Amino acid sequence: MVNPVVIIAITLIAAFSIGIFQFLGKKFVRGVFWLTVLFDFAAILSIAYGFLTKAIKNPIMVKIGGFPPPIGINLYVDQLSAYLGVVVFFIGAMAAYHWLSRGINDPEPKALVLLLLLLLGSTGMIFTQDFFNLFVFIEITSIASYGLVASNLDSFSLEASFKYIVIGSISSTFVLLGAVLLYKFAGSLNMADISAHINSSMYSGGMLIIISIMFLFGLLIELEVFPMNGWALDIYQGANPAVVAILAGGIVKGFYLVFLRSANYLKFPHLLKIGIIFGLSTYIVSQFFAWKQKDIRRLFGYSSVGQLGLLILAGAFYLNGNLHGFAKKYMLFAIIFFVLNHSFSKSTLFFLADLFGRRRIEEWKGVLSKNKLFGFLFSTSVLSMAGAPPFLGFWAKLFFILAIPKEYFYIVALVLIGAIAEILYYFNLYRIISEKEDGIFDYKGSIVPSLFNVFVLLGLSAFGAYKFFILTGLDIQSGKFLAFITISSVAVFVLGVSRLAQWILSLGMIGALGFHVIKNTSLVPAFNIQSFFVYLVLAGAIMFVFATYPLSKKYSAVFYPLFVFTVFSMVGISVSSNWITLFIFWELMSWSSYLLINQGGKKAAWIYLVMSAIGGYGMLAGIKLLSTGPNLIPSFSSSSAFAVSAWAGILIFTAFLVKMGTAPLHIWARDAYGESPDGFTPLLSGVLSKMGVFGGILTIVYLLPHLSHSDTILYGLAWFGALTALFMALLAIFQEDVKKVLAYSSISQVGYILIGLALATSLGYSAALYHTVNHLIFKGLLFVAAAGIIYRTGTSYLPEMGGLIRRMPFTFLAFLMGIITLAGIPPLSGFAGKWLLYSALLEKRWMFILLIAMFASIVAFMYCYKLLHTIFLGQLRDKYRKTKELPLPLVIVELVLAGLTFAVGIKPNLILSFSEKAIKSLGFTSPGYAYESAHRIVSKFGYWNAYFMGVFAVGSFIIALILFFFAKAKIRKVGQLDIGYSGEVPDSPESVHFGYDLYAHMRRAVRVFIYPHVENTYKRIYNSLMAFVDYTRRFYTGDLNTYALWVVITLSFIFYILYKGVF
Amino acid sequence: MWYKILYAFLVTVGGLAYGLLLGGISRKITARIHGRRGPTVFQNFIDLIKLLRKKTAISHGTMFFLAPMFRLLGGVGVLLLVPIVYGSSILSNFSFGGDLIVVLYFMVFGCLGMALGAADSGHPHSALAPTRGLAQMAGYELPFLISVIGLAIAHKTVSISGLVAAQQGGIFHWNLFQYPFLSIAGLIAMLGMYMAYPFSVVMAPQEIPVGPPTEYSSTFLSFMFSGRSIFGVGKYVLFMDLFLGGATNLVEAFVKTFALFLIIVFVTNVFPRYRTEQAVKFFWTYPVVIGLIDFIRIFIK
Amino acid sequence: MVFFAASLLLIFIGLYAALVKRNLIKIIIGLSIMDTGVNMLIISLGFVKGRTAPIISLKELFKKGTWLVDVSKVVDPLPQALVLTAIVIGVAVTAMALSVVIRMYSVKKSIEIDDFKELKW
Amino acid sequence: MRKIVAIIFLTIVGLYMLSLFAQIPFGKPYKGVSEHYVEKGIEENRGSNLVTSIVVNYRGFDTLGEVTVLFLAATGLSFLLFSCKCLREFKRIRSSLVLRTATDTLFPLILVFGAYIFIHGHLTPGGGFQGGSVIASGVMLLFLAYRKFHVNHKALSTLESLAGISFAGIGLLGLLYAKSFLANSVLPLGQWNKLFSAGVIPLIYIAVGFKVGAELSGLIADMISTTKED
Repeated sequence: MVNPVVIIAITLIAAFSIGIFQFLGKKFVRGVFWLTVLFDFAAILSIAYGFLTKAIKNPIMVKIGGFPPPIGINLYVDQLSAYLGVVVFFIGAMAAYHWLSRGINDPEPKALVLLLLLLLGSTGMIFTQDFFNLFVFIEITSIASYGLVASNLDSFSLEASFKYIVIGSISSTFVLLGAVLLYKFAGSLNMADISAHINSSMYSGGMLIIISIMFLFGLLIELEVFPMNGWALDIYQGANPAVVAILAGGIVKGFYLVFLRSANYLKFPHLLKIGIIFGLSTYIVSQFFAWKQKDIRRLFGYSSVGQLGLLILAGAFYLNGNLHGFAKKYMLFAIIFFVLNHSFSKSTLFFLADLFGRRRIEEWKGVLSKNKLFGFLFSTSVLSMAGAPPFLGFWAKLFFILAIPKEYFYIVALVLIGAIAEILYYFNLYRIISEKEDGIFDYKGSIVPSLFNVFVLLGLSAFGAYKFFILTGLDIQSGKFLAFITISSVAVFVLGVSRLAQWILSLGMIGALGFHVIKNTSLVPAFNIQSFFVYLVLAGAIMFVFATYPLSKKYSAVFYPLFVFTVFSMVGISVSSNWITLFIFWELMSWSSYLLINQGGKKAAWIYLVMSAIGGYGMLAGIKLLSTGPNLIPSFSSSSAFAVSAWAGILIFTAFLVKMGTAPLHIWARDAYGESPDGFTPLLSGVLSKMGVFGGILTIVYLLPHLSHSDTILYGLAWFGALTALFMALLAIFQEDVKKVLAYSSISQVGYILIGLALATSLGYSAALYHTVNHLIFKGLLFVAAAGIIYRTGTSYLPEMGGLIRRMPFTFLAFLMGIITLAGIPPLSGFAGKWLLYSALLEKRWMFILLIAMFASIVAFMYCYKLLHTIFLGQLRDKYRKTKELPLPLVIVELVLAGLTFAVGIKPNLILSFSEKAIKSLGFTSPGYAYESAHRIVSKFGYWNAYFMGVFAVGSFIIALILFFFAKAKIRKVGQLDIGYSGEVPDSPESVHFGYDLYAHMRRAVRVFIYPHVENTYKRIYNSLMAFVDYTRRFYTGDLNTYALWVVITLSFIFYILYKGVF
Repeated sequence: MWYKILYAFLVTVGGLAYGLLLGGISRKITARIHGRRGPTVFQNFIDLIKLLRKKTAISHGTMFFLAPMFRLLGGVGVLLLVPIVYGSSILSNFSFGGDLIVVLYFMVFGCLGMALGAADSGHPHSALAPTRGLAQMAGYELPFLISVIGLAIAHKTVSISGLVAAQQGGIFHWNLFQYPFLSIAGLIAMLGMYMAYPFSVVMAPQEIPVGPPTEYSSTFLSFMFSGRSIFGVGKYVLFMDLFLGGATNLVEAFVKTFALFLIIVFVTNVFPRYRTEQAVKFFWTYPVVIGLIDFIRIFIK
Repeated sequence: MVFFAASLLLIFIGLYAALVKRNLIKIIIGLSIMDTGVNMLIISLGFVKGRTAPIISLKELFKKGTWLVDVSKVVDPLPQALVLTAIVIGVAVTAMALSVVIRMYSVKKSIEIDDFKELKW
Repeated sequence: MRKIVAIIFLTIVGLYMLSLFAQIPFGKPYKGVSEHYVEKGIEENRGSNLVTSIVVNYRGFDTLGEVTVLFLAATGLSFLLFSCKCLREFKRIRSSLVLRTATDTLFPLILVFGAYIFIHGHLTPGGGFQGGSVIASGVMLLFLAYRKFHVNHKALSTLESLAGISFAGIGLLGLLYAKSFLANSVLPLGQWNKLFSAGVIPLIYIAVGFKVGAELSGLIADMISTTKED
């Protein structure tokens, strides 16, 4: 351990000595600079390491001048300041490296001196325990930043610097006044001494409160809180990003620590109020104002300011929020993780912004694909900033939400809304960046600092996850599983040198996990609802991953890793034992699938992400409502111990409804299904949407019985399901893209499953579970076939196809069986699901829902026929005459699935025997139906013999065939164009192929219903919010006088709310 | 069991004959209304035999080839899944195989097969007809489902035999009188189901030469022809079971189905034709409103 | 009390300049005035009526026979020490601000705020 | 409009602050750490000037920071104005004979006076900062009087650095000898009211004097002409 004061002294001596070394040449100066920074970093690291390993138990107290604290100045280094010091020096070193690699404008030695003194100032600021000394160090920091901010010497940076000088001077005037008045009040300048002189009753006197307000207000200005942060945004926009990276990544955090520490020493009683008002408003306002940003640096600036607001909020709660035990600990870790996350990812983002150099967001188009490393760094930072698991930002947010007391639920809600807004603009940016565009990508400078930063960030993320699972005492199994997921997908990425290797690895990993699950009962103890879904996920995944190989050539190298990640996180969802682990894996699934979809349609992926975020954070808010008392993490079973408001259930259910694509939360589905990579869509439709079903079952079984109005909620859900089933089927009819038809069909089918769930009877669950598996089979089949067809024909536009039966007979056979299953026509497997569902609905007497559900299935025939006809029947185009049958893996998967539909159709027990066990594990005694004989299934209303139907259908088909041949017809095959068409033989296939807008007549009948009301409503909301934000962000006029005026207005506002002595 | 198969075969043959006869009668009545002599009532038999005797068939592909089988299978299936005579273990055919829901979905089987086969020919009109048919189906199924669901809930069963059993005990136990509005909705839906005027846009003999069968000839056509006839009979029986109290013997069954047949014939000859969307809109308004009266009555009971 | 009020007035005059003046130099002057006000305020906080400056050059200020100074005869030295620091810091800030303004003038040939509103929204 | 709003809100803030100062008694005796400074100042430091004792010894760390701030300002200024052509447009005009003659006479006196002030910082009013400023004013006089006068930046910079290093170095010596940074135990305290007394305080103030003098002269030089030196 090094005496902290030595750090300051050595840095000072080095800074002074540069004045001499500059005559010896730049190299010497740089040498001195780097030696000093390295020394400082090592020194602080040794202190921090001491704290971390508990080698240093008490905070370090350093007397200066040999006098005991109230007389002399002293340094006080505790755990937090040591850690923060490490961060500051790390970021500082990285920024210096970055700046040097970009080239510092002359005179370079002076700039290095400024940098050194900036780091020195912030270190002193967080180490000192004397109010006036604090002021001095604040001034050192500020003046160094003034100079550095102006370092570009263009009009932007000079303007920013001048604004900073003026506002900073006002701020330091208040700090100075506050410090001196505190001396006058308490007779001392030492923080601890003053704290000993103060008790909270003195705040009623009026003197102390005004003094404290003045002092803390000075610091608040530096913390960039809402009405007075225009200058800060201008710095983020205008100044040199290297400098901004230090400011945002290190210095501001120093101010933050100082603010909290001062408030703590002053025993300031209104910290919570201040924190909520300013922290929350800063957070929300900046997250929304960032929407309309065109300048990438200012966008990052808004994000930084927002994060700072969140930090202030968290800090206020930590110190003054009456938190106890776990909550306090959680909040502390939330703060630490927020700080670390923001420091490392935001500084990386600023570095990258500087390296590329373009300001306008449009100019960033296609950056991701042009330079892979750059893209990786950018993506990681953005993901962590936006709070995507398993990165650090996610754990910070989770800790924060868990720690907030329940009576402040509105804060949870607002913070989550802000988080959604954050995702919205960050990933709008990401959307633009990840778009494909040709061109040369060049940047000036070194990428090493960003690499270092991201490396540290990744390490910290792992640490954050570790800490989260240890601290919350969640089942460690889940934590280990999370590690397993991450490692295995990274392994797929690293070891997969070619797509083939990646494919084999993915297959192997999924297969291995499946083998493990079957062999090892620790993950899945007995067959229950969870193992039902584990098997579902793994079986689906292995089939779909098998089918992807032929398609994978055009996918990027992250396709298979992300695929594995998504699959495994779905397994994680299925095995999770409490709501929080469920949420964690849920978010993992959402984000990884977002990245996968983003390989295809960018805008679609963005909408998917935003909707997922709405769902996911809704779920988190619901979980928050569930948790009470000391037990902060509600497990599934413990949630029954108390009554909670209906909102908890509704909010949690939102997440599942989004994934199920239930109207009106379905707007992501069409494009996300339609434009995601073809290899991924089967998984998205077949398995991923079923996770919503799983969550729905959990909610309905474990949670809903304890909520008020649970019957109303269930009935409402059933209505949502029914209307989704109907309207999505209607919309599917008029799509002209094969995957979009199937997309609407998917969510329509999942609507049926939702009805089954909402019934909450054992027959309902039977129907839901059966249909879940069955939908996986046939929709997987259809999407795999569609993928193959798109692969062969190069188009997904239905009117372009036609007549492909002649080229792809096997695919047609499988597709036909899939369609028959989808339409629910006996004897294939689709009918059983319909029969079970209708029986369940009849049993419950939900007549209207039954009517709508049945009617929706009639409507479904229309798109079923449309798919078959436009793809396979009609006239084959000339350009497809040489098209081959689909690649072998695809055909294998198709035929296996087709075989399954037939087998299950004749013998539904193949699925029902599993679903029965699953239903029994939910506490039901019977599946709701009975076997009268081996194959005859009876419900209260009706009966049905699948085996007979199958045999009957096949048997009479064969008889008919025999009869047909018996008639001795001689069959002559004729050419494709040899048709009796208006007395003429047509000369080209295109002219007689009927493939476009098949249901024009139907459209005229249902025009009102298929108008995109919901989508337009979303658009309208989004646009009006945008317009509102665009108008209100003019608040930041750019006028220095106005900025200063807002400072004064804010001060009077704070005085007004906290002190009633004058007005 | 085996004797059931034999009986089933007999029922199929009988159904075919009855269906062909009804077709002939319909043509005759229409001709008389038009003031023509018209073909003999046995014309359909003659046609069938003629078609069966033709030796060469033209095929456009696999689906084209299989479609007639599908069609025939669909027709036979529906006929055999519906109990013709209440209480008769023989003439209830294969109704143990499934309840009303099964029948409803099996009804689509044949239509789907025909539509696919026709479309495989590459003739644009033969695809046009199924799309119209499906659209119209979405139209008439709504009132039909209203009446089916209403009856099922009211009688607490979806087994067709169960529904018939519930109507036993005199004419006023028929659903036609117990739930008149449901029955009216169902019968209007039946008009659509038979694709007769005013809902005949599906076949549209004038514009698109008789729809899907255009490209078919000889044996293919004979299969489709017989499938269609059997299917028609099956549906008459179904409607009889649903609304007219079923039948306790074959004569009653003949009478009741013939009555239903007459309704259709007369309506057909009186009204002009709707366009597709007009038909759909019609089905979604009047019969639905009528059906809902009873539907809600059952719902709130 | 008058000293307090006067120094406060100075502070607010300086603030007013920062809030209202459109000329960069005038704003800097305002900041300087504000600094001066703060410094005066600090000094007047340390003043005690009827006492001498904290420079002990006379033997009679000591308590008898010791090196201990009689506290009741000397004004508070700490605010004066603080002011010393504050003044220097004020000078430094002013120097910084002026150099930035010089640069700004060289970029746009203007020292009016209206020409420096590019960064906004 | 802006003026009215500004005045309104400034009045509000002002009223609050006035209400605070109304509660603070003016000219009343103090308590707290200052009592210690006054009472034990001589005993512990032997410097007559209590303010200097505080500035250099009790709160020497502040002063180190203060020196840093000034250094920072000088560095920042030369960083910002280094390549600025903006100042070269202004021609220095030839000064009058009176000024030049007076400068010739006064400059040595000013230097001596400045040196006196910082050397006697622990005994009389004034100290390193004051002395340094006085010296810088002499340099400014030279600038005013002689059109072609310019300072040797290299020398100034070296001086400045050496002075700063010695300040911090004395602090480190304290850490070495007395286990406390900036502790006044390296040199004997000596006699009260003598030049060679008060331990390292005069040394520090001399260093500060040189540093401030050099820095302020450098500032003036930077502001007046920013021509590159070569």
